[in-house]
Amino acid sequence: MHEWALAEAVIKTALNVMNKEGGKKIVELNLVIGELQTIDMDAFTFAINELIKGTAMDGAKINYEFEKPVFKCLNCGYEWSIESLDKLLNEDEIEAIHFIPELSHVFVKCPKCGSPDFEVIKGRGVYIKSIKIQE
Amino acid sequence: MHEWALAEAVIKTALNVMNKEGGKKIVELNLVIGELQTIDMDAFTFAINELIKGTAMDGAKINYEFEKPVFKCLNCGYEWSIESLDKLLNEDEIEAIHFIPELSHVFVKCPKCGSPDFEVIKGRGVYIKSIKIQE
Amino acid sequence: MDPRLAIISERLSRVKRVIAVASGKGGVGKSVISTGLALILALKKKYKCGLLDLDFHGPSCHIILGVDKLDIVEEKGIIPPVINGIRFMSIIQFAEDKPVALRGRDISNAIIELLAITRWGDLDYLIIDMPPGMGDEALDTIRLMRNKEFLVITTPSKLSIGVVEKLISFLRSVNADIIGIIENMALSETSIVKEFSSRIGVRYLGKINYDPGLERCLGSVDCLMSTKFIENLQEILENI
Amino acid sequence: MDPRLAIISERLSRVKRVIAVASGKGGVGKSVISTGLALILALKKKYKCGLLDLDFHGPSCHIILGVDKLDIVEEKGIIPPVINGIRFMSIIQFAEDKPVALRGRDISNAIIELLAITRWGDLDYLIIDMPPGMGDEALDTIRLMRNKEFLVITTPSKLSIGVVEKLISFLRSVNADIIGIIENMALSETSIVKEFSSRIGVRYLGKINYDPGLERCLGSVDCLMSTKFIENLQEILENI
Ligand SMILES: Nc1ncnc2c1ncn2[C@@H]1O[C@H](COP(=O)(O)OP(=O)(O)O)[C@@H](O)[C@H]1O
Ligand SMILES: Nc1ncnc2c1ncn2[C@@H]1O[C@H](COP(=O)(O)OP(=O)(O)O)[C@@H](O)[C@H]1O
Ligand SMILES: [Mg+2]
Ligand SMILES: [Mg+2]
Ligand SMILES: [Mg+2]
Ligand SMILES: [Mg+2]
Ligand code: NI
Ligand code: NI
Ligand SMILES: [Zn+2]
Ligand SMILES: [Zn+2]
Repeated sequence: MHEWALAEAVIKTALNVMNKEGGKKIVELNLVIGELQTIDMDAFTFAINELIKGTAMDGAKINYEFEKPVFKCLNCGYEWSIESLDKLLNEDEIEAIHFIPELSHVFVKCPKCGSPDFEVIKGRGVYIKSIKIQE
Repeated sequence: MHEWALAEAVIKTALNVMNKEGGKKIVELNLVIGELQTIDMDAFTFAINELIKGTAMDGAKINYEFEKPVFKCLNCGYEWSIESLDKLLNEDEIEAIHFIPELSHVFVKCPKCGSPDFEVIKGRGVYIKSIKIQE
Repeated sequence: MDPRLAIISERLSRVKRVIAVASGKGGVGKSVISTGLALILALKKKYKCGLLDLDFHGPSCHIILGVDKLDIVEEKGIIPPVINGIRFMSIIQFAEDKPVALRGRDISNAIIELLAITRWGDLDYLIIDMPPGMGDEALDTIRLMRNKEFLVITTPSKLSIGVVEKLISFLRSVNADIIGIIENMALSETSIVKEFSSRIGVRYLGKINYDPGLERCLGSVDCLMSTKFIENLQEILENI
Repeated sequence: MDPRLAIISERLSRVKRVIAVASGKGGVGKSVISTGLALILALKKKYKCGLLDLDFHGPSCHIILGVDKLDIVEEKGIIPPVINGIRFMSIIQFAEDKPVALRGRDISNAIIELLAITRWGDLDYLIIDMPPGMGDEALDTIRLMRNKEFLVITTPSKLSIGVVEKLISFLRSVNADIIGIIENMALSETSIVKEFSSRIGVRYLGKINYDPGLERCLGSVDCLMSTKFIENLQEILENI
């Protein structure tokens, strides 16, 4: 359940943005969930829903968009995506990446040249795509 | 005159691309010149024109687009641009950056918070924007 | 928008002092000193103390503490496991003994993630074992942590002092607090570090002699606590 | 499209051997050994030798060589200045004594730029003094240089061996050539590095003793060439 910590981060950031822009209420929040981090969505949405209670985000529409991880090898230039981590990695490896997505460099290799020197160009983790604020 | 070395790099890269795509001739080359590197354009265009003689780029139209350097501070988020390095830096500093643009981190500071921890988001140095190849 | 940056200050809000043990130079004793400091503060002075090993390429604190595996405890985030009274976080908790070859961008991202999800709770001290260099780890420590202070380590060698002078000049340029300089691994009598400190105007905190008995105590805290090394370090601690 | 990557292999095309002196661990003697190697190869063996200090945060080779300013010679690129018979490149040529605090992304960019514009010419050896870690410098050396071989340095300490084991496991995972391991700064008799080398199956190249006379010779090449340190290193060189 470190999903709670990620949810806290999202909500704190959204409320900061609202305050900075002088808004009163957040009506919509669009989140992108990068699947490299294999977030437990039950735990995450539970946390989000608990944490917004009584805040200026209470009642906001929250949309989740999922993104498959896409990698680009810096050694050979190859670009690839992973449909499902389960087939490639064991449980401990997936858990390590769950906490620190950069540890994918320890466990994932470029399928073409074997290098761990790649960029995660999409689907790393959670980020906020946009926020709709009521003045 | 290390501009010659940069021109060689540009031409070798363009010819590589042409060969990879199975082309016969390069008819147009669009270059972006980031002004942080204060390239001596006389020396650079002289080198380009000398180096293309007798190659599959001979006679190509070469367009130069200039880009002012734009920085974004990672410490405070401020974004700024520099119109002319001359007013900000001395000759030695400009020369260091001429060779290694990353040395801007040694000599330039965020005008808002004083941090050297910024990104050069535009105008670093030379890159190839596009190439027109004849089959 | 990165949601992680905003939460970091909250995660560190109940940490009274953040001390980054740094040098610029490698192999000067940052890891033994930061681990030793955390042990003295926790075991002898009974402070609430955390230790964060930020050297992802060359993590060492766990070897000094004699730990080779750390369990992950999750409770609305990650709760640092308590090792010899110290709340300890290291990349080995996640990567175990595997090599972690990361570019700076990934190191920075991993640090941000770690700081965003770790619940240190109430701490009197958080000691950070810094890697050598003035790269992403140093820049992110400066950028992301409010109350940080730098404790600078050097040996009496020209090569170390050359690099440390650069680190100090950099830390000053970003207005970072510098507690002072510790001289480590003094093998012969020289005053080169003392003179250097007074020339650049940073407090000289004291000297730790080269201790031939340190090596065999690495990995055993009881043994470590009885070394001359810890004795020297504890004397210096009175100045910090 | 970055025009610099394609030219790098051409710039190194007349370099016979590229030897990266690496460790993962800091302070084990990478800089004194790489500089010493370059000096022996150039002055004693009369080879054409280059030395590239890739430790931008903690450049040291110039201090060992006793150089504090390097002129920039341009001729269709940058021609490395010749210092004691060695073609020498270091970030201090451009930054002088100022601190160069760079994130990994910028280090990588600076390395690419340097390799793209430097005309090494004909060389028998290019020795690279690597920084500690397994970051952008190591990854770019692997990615950008064709014929590189790694020469790995460790001290007999558990802390150094722990990090070096990770480096070697990483180098193997990317199929990099490893020449072997040099043990440095042996103060007492132990066979820990020899045993480590045979356990992981890397050649043990030999041992350099801790030389109390080295420090005062840093900065003077004549003095340096007469040290026990150089004597030990030269014996090892016969194995490389
Ligand atoms: N005072 C000392 N006496 C003896 N050995 C020391 C002392 N300080 C450090 N060392 C040894 O020096 C080496 C480098 O120390 P370490 O803490 O790993 O440095 P860093 O973290 O700066 O790279 C290690 O082998 C360590 O055991
Ligand atoms: N064989 C040796 N005898 C004595 N001192 C040494 C020896 N090897 C290295 N040193 C000293 O150890 C310190 C670290 O060496 P250095 O070459 O800077 O290591 P690195 O480049 O790995 O950080 C320096 O002060 C250097 O003078
Ligand atoms: Mg990545
Ligand atoms: Mg930059
Ligand atoms: Mg260390
Ligand atoms: Mg070095
Ligand atoms: Ni979790
Ligand atoms: Ni030039
Ligand atoms: Zn690849
Ligand atoms: Zn700023």
